[in-house]
Amino acid sequence: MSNRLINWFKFASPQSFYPLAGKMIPWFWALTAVFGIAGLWLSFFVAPTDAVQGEGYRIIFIHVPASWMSMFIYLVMAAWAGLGLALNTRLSGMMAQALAPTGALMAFLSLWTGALWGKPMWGAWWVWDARLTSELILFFLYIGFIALQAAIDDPRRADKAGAILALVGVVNIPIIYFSVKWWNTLHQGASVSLTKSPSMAQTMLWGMLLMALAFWMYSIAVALMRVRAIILERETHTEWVKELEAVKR
Amino acid sequence: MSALLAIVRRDLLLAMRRKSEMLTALFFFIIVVSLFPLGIGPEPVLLRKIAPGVLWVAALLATMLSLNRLFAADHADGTLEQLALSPTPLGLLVTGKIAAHWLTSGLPLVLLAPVLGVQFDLDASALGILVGALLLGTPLLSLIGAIGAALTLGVRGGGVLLSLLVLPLYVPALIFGAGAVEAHISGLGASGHLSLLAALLALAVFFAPWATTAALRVAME
Amino acid sequence: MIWNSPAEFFAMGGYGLYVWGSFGACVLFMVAEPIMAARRHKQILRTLRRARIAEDLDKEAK
Amino acid sequence: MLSVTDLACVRGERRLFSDLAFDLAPGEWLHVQGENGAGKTTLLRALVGLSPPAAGEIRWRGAPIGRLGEDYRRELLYLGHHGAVKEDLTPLENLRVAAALDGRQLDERDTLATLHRFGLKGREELPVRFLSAGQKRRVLLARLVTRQATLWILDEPFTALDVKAVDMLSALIGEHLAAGGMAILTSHQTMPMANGRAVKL
Repeated sequence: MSNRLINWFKFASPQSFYPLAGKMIPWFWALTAVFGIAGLWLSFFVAPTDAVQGEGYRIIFIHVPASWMSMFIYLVMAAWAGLGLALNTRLSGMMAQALAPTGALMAFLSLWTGALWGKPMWGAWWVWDARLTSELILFFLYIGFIALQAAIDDPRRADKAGAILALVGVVNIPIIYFSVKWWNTLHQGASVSLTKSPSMAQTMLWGMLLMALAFWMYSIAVALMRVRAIILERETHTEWVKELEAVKR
Repeated sequence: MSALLAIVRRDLLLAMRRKSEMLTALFFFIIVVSLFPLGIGPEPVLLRKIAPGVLWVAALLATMLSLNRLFAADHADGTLEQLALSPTPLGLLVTGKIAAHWLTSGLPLVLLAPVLGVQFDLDASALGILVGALLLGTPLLSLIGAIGAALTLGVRGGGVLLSLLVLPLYVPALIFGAGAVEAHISGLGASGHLSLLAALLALAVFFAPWATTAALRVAME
Repeated sequence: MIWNSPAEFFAMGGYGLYVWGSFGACVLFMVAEPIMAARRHKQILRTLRRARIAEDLDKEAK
Repeated sequence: MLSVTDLACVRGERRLFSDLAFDLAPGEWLHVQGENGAGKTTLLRALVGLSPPAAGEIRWRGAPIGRLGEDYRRELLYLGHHGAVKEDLTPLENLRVAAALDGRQLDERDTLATLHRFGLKGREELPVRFLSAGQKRRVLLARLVTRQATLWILDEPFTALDVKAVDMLSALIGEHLAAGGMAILTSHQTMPMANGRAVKL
């Protein structure tokens, strides 16, 4: 084993990651605030009214970032899970477990905002639009992952089982997305799409990008917070946890 | 290869000794399908339209019923450990078990489908497509379901959890399977749907036993 | 500035319910989630502290 | 033949044992002792390769068992707590199916002789679920003869057996060792066989 690899493993040990994550969290919150405020300013005070959808289109400034994050987090989660399966590192499983609720929240927000956009635009809270339907199935996949991990008592087994499920999910997501799209065109589903309709002005794009960055930073911050709790829960019996300042007090 | 045949033969023999379990799932399929006209009404046009979807959803649910037992019995009496410790690769034995599952739970659905399709006023050519789609699709259900069955092996509330894990993964099979019949009825031709189903099946035959084996090893640790 | 009055801003051109419903839910959940994560962290720290005190008491008793 | 070095096993977050080391040569057997929950079964499961150990190495004929895979499993027979017999099949079918899964065919005559030796005469065609606990155990133990493995790893092989069966199993293990086989077993009884060593967990 090369020297560099050992360093990597040291960094990936829960013991050294716990304080590191603690130091990183405030920075990610600060970035979330900066990008969030800039993004909200652009999306509410700079971006002009849309010719077709009026002010209603402003929902895309959170709908699109939430959808992006829900998919991206699943990929990251599966990557951590696969890493854990391949290298047997303890931290990987914890990271995957910490990311899942945030990913589920993003999928839920995407569905919620999609429904609130759909009511005035399509006249219905729910339309079997290809994107919304795929998002719904993605939400189910997250719930399945969380439920499976919650049902297994042994954390090591939970990690491995979750990892296999996440990897199976990753293979399936493109297939599901493609099949839903195919099904949607066959049934002539909703023709007005939430993301395509506004003639994308430069400012709108920037607003969306900034909001996506804010969501991204938020996800990292909150996942790090959760992983810190998970690390302590799982390493309760180790010496380093007993020697933590916060525990000694 | 002889070991693969041996496990298929063993599981078929066990299924024959416990016919009631197999028949329960089959009758569940028949009853669910027969309930739909009672709930929706007997107009032939409407029934023809919902037939593929109803038959497919009922097939998914009937498969779920039998999936629970795919590995659970072997796990409980310790024979699964013996399979894992046999000189034959576990992946091969798992493939055999999945094949036996299809023969005992998938194939009977395929054979029954035309009879039930008649209840929904489907014509002969549509029935042919239905059988073809189920023939390609039900092995897919067994393969994907096996992963879920292995993951939830010995887990609290495994049965409900299994449906939660597996049903979302069944979406493509449902869409292409039911879509094939619909496309045929509406005159679009079912070949596209059927070839996509076949492609999915090829992919699943390659990956699913492997993932199932990995999940079983995790469950036995 | 594209808004003439706060009232106009909150009405969102008649889409107020939908726009604020979306952003409101977003803010609500994104505030609640970190709070829940922080509470989970505090909870486990409290448990660990108690375990430590119990250990100390055991030592004193001996 | 079998050599174990620095072995450590954990269950959950608890360390069961560590720095365990022993060697086993042909004709030798090992008695694994320990209280309930000491990790006897965990050790056996690590030895057969079902649950990987937390640390340490297990080698068979000089090679790590993880790399040997099928070559190791071919020479190995593990009988655990469970019945590992199918209740719906007859003793004869059980033995035949188990052999077929290992990729082998059983001679009808030998199989029947084995079942008779284990006192199952007249019950060859009866589904196992109609047999008593001791008789079920004997069906499983009959695999010791039909499987023809070099290394036997047996978890509590004497449970549910009557005095006669205990004597017969001891004799069987003795024969196996005399023929150059090896055995590792857990048991609460004292064992009357030669060449034995004990490992205490």
